[in-house]
Amino acid sequence: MSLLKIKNLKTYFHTRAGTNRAVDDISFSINKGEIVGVVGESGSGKSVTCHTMLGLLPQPPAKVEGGSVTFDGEELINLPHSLLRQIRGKRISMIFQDPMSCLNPYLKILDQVTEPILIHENVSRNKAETRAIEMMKKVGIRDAESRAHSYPHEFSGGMRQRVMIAMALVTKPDLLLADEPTTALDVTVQARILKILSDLKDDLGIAVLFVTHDLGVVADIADRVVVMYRGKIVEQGKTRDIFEKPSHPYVKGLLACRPTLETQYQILPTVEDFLQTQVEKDGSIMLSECPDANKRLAELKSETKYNNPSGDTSNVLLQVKKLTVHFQTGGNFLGKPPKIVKAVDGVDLQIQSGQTLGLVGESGCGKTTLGRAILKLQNTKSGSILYDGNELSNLSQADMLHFRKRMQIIFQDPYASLNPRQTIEQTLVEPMLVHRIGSNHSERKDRIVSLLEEVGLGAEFLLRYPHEFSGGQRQRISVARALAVEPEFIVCDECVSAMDVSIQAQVLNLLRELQQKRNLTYLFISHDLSVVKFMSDDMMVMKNGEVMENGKAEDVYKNPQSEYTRELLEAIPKATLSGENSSF
Amino acid sequence: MKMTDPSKKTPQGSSLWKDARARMAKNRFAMGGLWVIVVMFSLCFIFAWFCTDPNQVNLTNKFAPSSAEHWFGTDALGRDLFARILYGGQVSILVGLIATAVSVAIGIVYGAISGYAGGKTDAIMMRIVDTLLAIPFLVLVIVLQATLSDWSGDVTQWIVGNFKWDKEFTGRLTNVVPLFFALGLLGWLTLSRIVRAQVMSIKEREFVEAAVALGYSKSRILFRHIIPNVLGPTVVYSTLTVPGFIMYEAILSFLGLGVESPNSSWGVLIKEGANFLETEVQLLLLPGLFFSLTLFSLNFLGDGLRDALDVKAAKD
Amino acid sequence: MDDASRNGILIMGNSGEPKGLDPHIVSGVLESNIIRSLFEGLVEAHPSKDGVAMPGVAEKWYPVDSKRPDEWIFELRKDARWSDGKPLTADDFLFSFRRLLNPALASDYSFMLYYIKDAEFYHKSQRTYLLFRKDANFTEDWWATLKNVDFGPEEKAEENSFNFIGLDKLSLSNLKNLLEDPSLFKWPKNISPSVRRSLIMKNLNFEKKERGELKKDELKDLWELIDFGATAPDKHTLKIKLNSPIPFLPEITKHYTWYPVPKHVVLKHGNIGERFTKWTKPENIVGNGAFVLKSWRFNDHIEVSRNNQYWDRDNVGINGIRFLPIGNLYTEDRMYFDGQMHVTYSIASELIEYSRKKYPQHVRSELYLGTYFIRTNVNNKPFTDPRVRLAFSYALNQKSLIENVLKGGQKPASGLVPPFGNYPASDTVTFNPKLARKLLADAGYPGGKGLPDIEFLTTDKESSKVTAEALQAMWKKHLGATIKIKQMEWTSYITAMFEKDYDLAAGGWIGDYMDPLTFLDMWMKGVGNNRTGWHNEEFENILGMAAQTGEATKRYELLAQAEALFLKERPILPVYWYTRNYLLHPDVKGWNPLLLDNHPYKYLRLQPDLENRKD
Amino acid sequence: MLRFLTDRILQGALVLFALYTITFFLAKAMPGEPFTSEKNISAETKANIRKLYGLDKPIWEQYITYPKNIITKGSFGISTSKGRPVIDIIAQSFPNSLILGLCALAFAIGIGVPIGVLSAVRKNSWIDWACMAVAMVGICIPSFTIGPLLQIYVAAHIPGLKVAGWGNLEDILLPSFTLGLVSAAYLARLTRGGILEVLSQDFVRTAHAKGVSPSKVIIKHTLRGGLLPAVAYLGPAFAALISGSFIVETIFQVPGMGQHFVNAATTRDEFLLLGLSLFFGFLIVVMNLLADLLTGLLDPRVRHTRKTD
Repeated sequence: MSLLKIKNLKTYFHTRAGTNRAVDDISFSINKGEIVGVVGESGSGKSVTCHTMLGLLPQPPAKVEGGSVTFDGEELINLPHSLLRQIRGKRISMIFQDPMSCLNPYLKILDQVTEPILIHENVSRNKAETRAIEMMKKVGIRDAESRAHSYPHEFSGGMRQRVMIAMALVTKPDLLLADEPTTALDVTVQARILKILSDLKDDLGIAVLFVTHDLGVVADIADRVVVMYRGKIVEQGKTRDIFEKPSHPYVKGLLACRPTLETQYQILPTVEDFLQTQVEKDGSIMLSECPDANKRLAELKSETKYNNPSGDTSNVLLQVKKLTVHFQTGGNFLGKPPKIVKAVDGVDLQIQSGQTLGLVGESGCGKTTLGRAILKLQNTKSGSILYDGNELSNLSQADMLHFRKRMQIIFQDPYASLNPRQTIEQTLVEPMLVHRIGSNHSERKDRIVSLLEEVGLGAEFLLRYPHEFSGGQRQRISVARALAVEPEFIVCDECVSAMDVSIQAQVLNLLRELQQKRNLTYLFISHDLSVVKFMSDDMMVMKNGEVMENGKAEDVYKNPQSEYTRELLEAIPKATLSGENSSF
Repeated sequence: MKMTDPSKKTPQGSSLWKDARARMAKNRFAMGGLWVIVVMFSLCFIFAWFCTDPNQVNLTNKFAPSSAEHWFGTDALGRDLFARILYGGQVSILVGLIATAVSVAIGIVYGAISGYAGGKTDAIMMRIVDTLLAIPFLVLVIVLQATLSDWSGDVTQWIVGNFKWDKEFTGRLTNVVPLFFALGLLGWLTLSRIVRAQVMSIKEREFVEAAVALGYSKSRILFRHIIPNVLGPTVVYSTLTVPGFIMYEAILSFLGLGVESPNSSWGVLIKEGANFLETEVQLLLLPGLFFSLTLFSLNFLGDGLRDALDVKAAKD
Repeated sequence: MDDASRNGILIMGNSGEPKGLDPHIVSGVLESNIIRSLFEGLVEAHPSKDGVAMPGVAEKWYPVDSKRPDEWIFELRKDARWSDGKPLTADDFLFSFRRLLNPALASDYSFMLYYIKDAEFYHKSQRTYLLFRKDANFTEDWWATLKNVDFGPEEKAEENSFNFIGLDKLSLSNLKNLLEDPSLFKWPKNISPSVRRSLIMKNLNFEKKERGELKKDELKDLWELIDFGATAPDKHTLKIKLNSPIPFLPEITKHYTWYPVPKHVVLKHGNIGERFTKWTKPENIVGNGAFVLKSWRFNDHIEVSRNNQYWDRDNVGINGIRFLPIGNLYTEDRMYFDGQMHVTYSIASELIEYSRKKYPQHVRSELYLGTYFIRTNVNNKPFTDPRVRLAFSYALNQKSLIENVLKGGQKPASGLVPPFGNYPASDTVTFNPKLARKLLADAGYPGGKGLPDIEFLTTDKESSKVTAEALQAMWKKHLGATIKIKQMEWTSYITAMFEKDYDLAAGGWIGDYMDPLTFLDMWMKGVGNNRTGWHNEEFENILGMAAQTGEATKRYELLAQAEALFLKERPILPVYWYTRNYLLHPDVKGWNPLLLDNHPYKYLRLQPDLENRKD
Repeated sequence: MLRFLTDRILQGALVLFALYTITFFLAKAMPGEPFTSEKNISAETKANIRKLYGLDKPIWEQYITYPKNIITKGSFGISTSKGRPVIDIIAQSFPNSLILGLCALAFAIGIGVPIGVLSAVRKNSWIDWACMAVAMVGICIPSFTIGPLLQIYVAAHIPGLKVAGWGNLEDILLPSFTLGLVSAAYLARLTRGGILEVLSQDFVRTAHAKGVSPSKVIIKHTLRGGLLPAVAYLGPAFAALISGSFIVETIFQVPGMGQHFVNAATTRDEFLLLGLSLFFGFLIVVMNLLADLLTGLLDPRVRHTRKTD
């Protein structure tokens, strides 16, 4: 008998800009002790489904139009709040995506974990605390007794997610809703969390609804998979069937456009190569398969790698020797002494002009600090930065201006890297004015239009403001802004990590194309090993501020020298179940 | 190969201002507020010229009840209360808005520089604010009054001499100007604190770091990137300071720094009216009503503006 | 308040926190209310009749020669005691006079004792005059040159120059330098160098001879040089020699500057000239009045209770008084309506009519010895011309101002000196707009054309603002004059008036004692309170003659003549004679209207008569 | 922590020194002298008084002797208008202002915070509008109007309540309400903003997901974070509250410190003025420090940590 049954659920958002059909008539069910993966890109309605079940959506804009959600025989949809509250945290628990902001920063960890027990069971305080600490140990928090009394900000991302899980499972619920629990974590940490979840599922016998946009994760953990696209379920079934014999073009596209370690493509296939969408009169969307999908794939596979085989080390553009950057994290308010963190500790690197150096490592390994230090956005302790032969480390702000034109950066969060109050035109024309590119306004206007086209956006966006664009479009604008000063060298700092897989493919292709056309040199920083391998010629693995491995991208993948790299490779969720190479 | 992004439909193009106006129109309170202010402005600055002379004393006709001739009745010296409220409104609205604008301008620039610079300069600038906060305001007013009082007389002479303006009108204007010095000098202190806190959080955002990477100068980053993003909350706070300025004007006028009698302002009318609570309550209630109505609407307008302008970066 | 009435404690509003309780240092009305309960002078005010003296410390007092009353005898009461039981003798009075006149004490009110012979010379320490006064070999013509030279400090002189300090006050070292270079001091032209040298030598020798134990630059006390008018023939009689005959001396001794202070207590806490001593602290203070200080909580209240050592303790009607320092008039009235006090300091003009309607038998409106007037600055156009001043005075509708604005029952001022006793009050000041316009036309400003903008200086109180606006409207209507009202905070207002930085200025004067002279002698040349820049030879001659005539009616005629002359020139525009408006509870008995509002407390009774209890 | 405190104390000393200098020269710039009074005083007496108070010394000497006396003899000079040492005046009047200020603060927090929380929780409902209207009333109506209104329509009708005066407990009620009203209005708006800010954060959604009741979510999870902007405002505001207000003290006859600020200025009482300004400056420095420490306590994240990668 299925634990949870969802039938024709419809949840719409009535906003000023019209009705957004977030969840549009979906039905699926979960049995006891089963893990069901719900896969879809942002905006597909996957997390709205979870929130609707627990009534966590703010009522005025959101409204459940129809359908039913029965849990263990009880209808949840119009359950009065008081009764729904007894189910939340007791029978159904939920964990969320961003561990950094999901724990109350002002309360101790122990108080937050014991809270659900004290609410749902009348149990004495210290009995609840012992149970909480015992559960924290179960989810792998070392010396839980002492660490329970510290505050969330003193924990790492992985540790906090473990606290979330402990908090959710301490009342032994029947169903756990996991809304992208590992998306914000590093690959190795993600692997450990997934392991904990599946172990707990077995010994507590709870059902898990695992929502994510990462197909690899679903392949590892889920028994059944539901694929959602724009509020509808396009395909659902056993995990093996979905991965090996996808029927819906969207699912095919999703599987194809994700770069894996084995991918030999130069240009990644995108969902558009598989899926055609027509918008019907009544606003609903008709999906159909592109006729020439397979021909397209074969064509892509054949193209050889763009960059000329490196070998000649003649024109080295960037040479960094023994670069060190130290941070002084202040002691806490009540007397703990400040300690020194060696973010970048004696790193050497060099990049030939026109090449891409990949820089990969887990969060906290110092890769972003290194990128920022090279561009002098971060002051360094020691070491030299030679750019095209000139030493940058001791240049003053004024002298640096000339180099600012030649070196640029693209950031990770497309929402924060554009000034919300400037139109796109202003954002693009400002760098030209500062660096006196283009003689008069009309010439600059033309340049802007060509830039926008170059990054795949039309001129009609010029007078728009950043808040009117999607994540992908904004990252294209950031790229256009960087190109406005005609740089030679660009640092891409995790510039695709915050995006859905389909958009990720488009942006990566854009960068590859621009590198080819403008002979750009990239320092490509990311925590996603497969993306870095796809983009870079040479690759460097970093840990705690030091370089663990350095070499050709293929060599590092084929026979990794350092133990750490091997562990990294191992932790990446495989696309297939049986472990052998996938057919793509 | 064109790579448009079909999966994400771009909303129909509406620039920030058009969008802001649309959102404002929907906010009933803000619209109501705007209407009241427009009415108040037209009453005080246009309709007032057709009223009877507010300073026309008629001792025998004091405390007259409202009549056809005197809509709101007359005050202690038999002058028409309605006319005095309208003329008084001119000064008070002028004072409220200009003094607030001056203090907002100084407050934003000072707070932004202090917040953005951080470290030593920030500590010094904030300590300067502490010092100014503790200066006894009345002493400053007396010194200003002593130095500026005859200044306004000379300026009136000069204007009347050169531009042939009507003497009485210019007189009224110039003797209000020293008032702005007094209010402007100390009005911006608390605002600079609030702006500083805002700037501290904004300067961490990546678009500021991108601006540094693009080689923009410190002042360009400050004025074109940081300050525009601080306007929202400051607008709301500044509407809260308007009543304070108008009331301060009353106290200063009595010390000879503000409005020269027999002219009046809402603050002066309310202060005088407060003494007639037992006998002639309307002398307090009527100016008080005009004063509160204007401030309520200003406040709602400020809220509406803040919500419309402060568009959160739309995260879907 | 009801229980206060039952146990005989009178609760009085007193408008503010006193600067202190030392009769020789403070100078305000609210301070005098408290001091009159703790101390008692030679004579006391009569409970109901103005200008009549009742026995105080003195039992009998009479001029030596009734025709020329320039020397008086006061016979003190044998059993007079201080509140600590010590006997009160004539020596205490002599000590008190000397203390008030002591330059180091720097008392505001020392000029009240200038009537006593040589008092002024000692207080102003006019060392040069006192030194050469008895010197035989000063020839007649030397006398003539020095007669009206003032060697005291000159305010107008340059900061810290010798003239600024004054020859009389130069220290030993200053005098030595002056000896070598006499030009350091700017001498009046008509004094020859030889006279200059002898003056310097006299001062120098005096300082050197008297040096003895004093500190290096300490100024020598001149007490020995003068022969002070007040003497004590024996322990219980006081003989006072005056500079000129004053028939109304007892009236002057009613002023608290003439009160005795306990010599033994003052000296216990510091020397005679020390200002900040602890003798007036509640635990130390000793007085000879009907009450003693019981408690003083700063800014909250001062309470005095019955003094058992007081000679007339048997018929003191109440057990104590509680003074409340209430600054805000409206708060005081509302506290009274709320039944929190017996008598208020005054009533806000806005609440007078309201009080008359609601509490008719509580409202008191009594004549007060004072005149409210507008000072004109005779040095500024257009007020240099007396006709303009008269025009502005005649254009002033006093009755309408009083009935419509002030509403305090004040009397329109037909002259400068308010009517009292048998002094013939003047009636020349009236409201006559036609005459005003004619005078203005004669002065060259027909219908107000050509009149410059006139600056009218007033204080920052609401009542003075309303009055100023009413007057502004009157002058506009009747004379076509445009007045610019300049409101100023209190001390700036007084400073501006002192520096004659005004055209018109609101002001007034409260009489110190019951005699027209207190209203007339302030208009002489160089007197601080004049501030109009007006002075008149003939006016000062008449006053001089009046000062010499002993006979009362002849003196009044001369003073009336002086007032008439003054009003013909009219440097000030009299507006109204003050009235004291305040609220008095019917429980208080024995409180009668007095022109100087100095109600003696011992005649008061508190009988809570129940039938007209406040509803 | 120690380093942070020594830093702030040093800065505080600098603030007080700058304040002393500015106030000293401002006081000297005022027209008139300490003993200007209605009845004129002879030149001799003025000279004597000037000598008595040391005002006859050159300006620079006076500028130096005042702080010297504070440090050596701990004396803030003698008030020319009240005739008693400045320290006595402050010592006798500050306790009353402190009591008044504390009660005003209690009113401000008691009224302001609940209104702020209520209107934030019920955003854009009629409750929100009503609460903000009440807050606006607090800002619009000046204290010199609210005071008399309370006296006439409240105090006069309640037997126990005196119209004005100070001494027993119930006298504190009306003046502190009048004084606290304006701060209550500001607090309401700041708390509303703070709570809205926190309500939009993810951990509130986690609390709901845990089944925490809505009221508990507000009290346990939102309040602490939501009050931060209010705490920042309370620092300087509290210093202003306890230093007394001339208007409220004169209307309700409270022997507090506020009226001395005004009287000292009008009577050109330089020593009292300097003493009071320094005392008030000291209060501001201390209150700001307390506000920062309180923020530190409330928000454990306030560390001087640099952003590591």
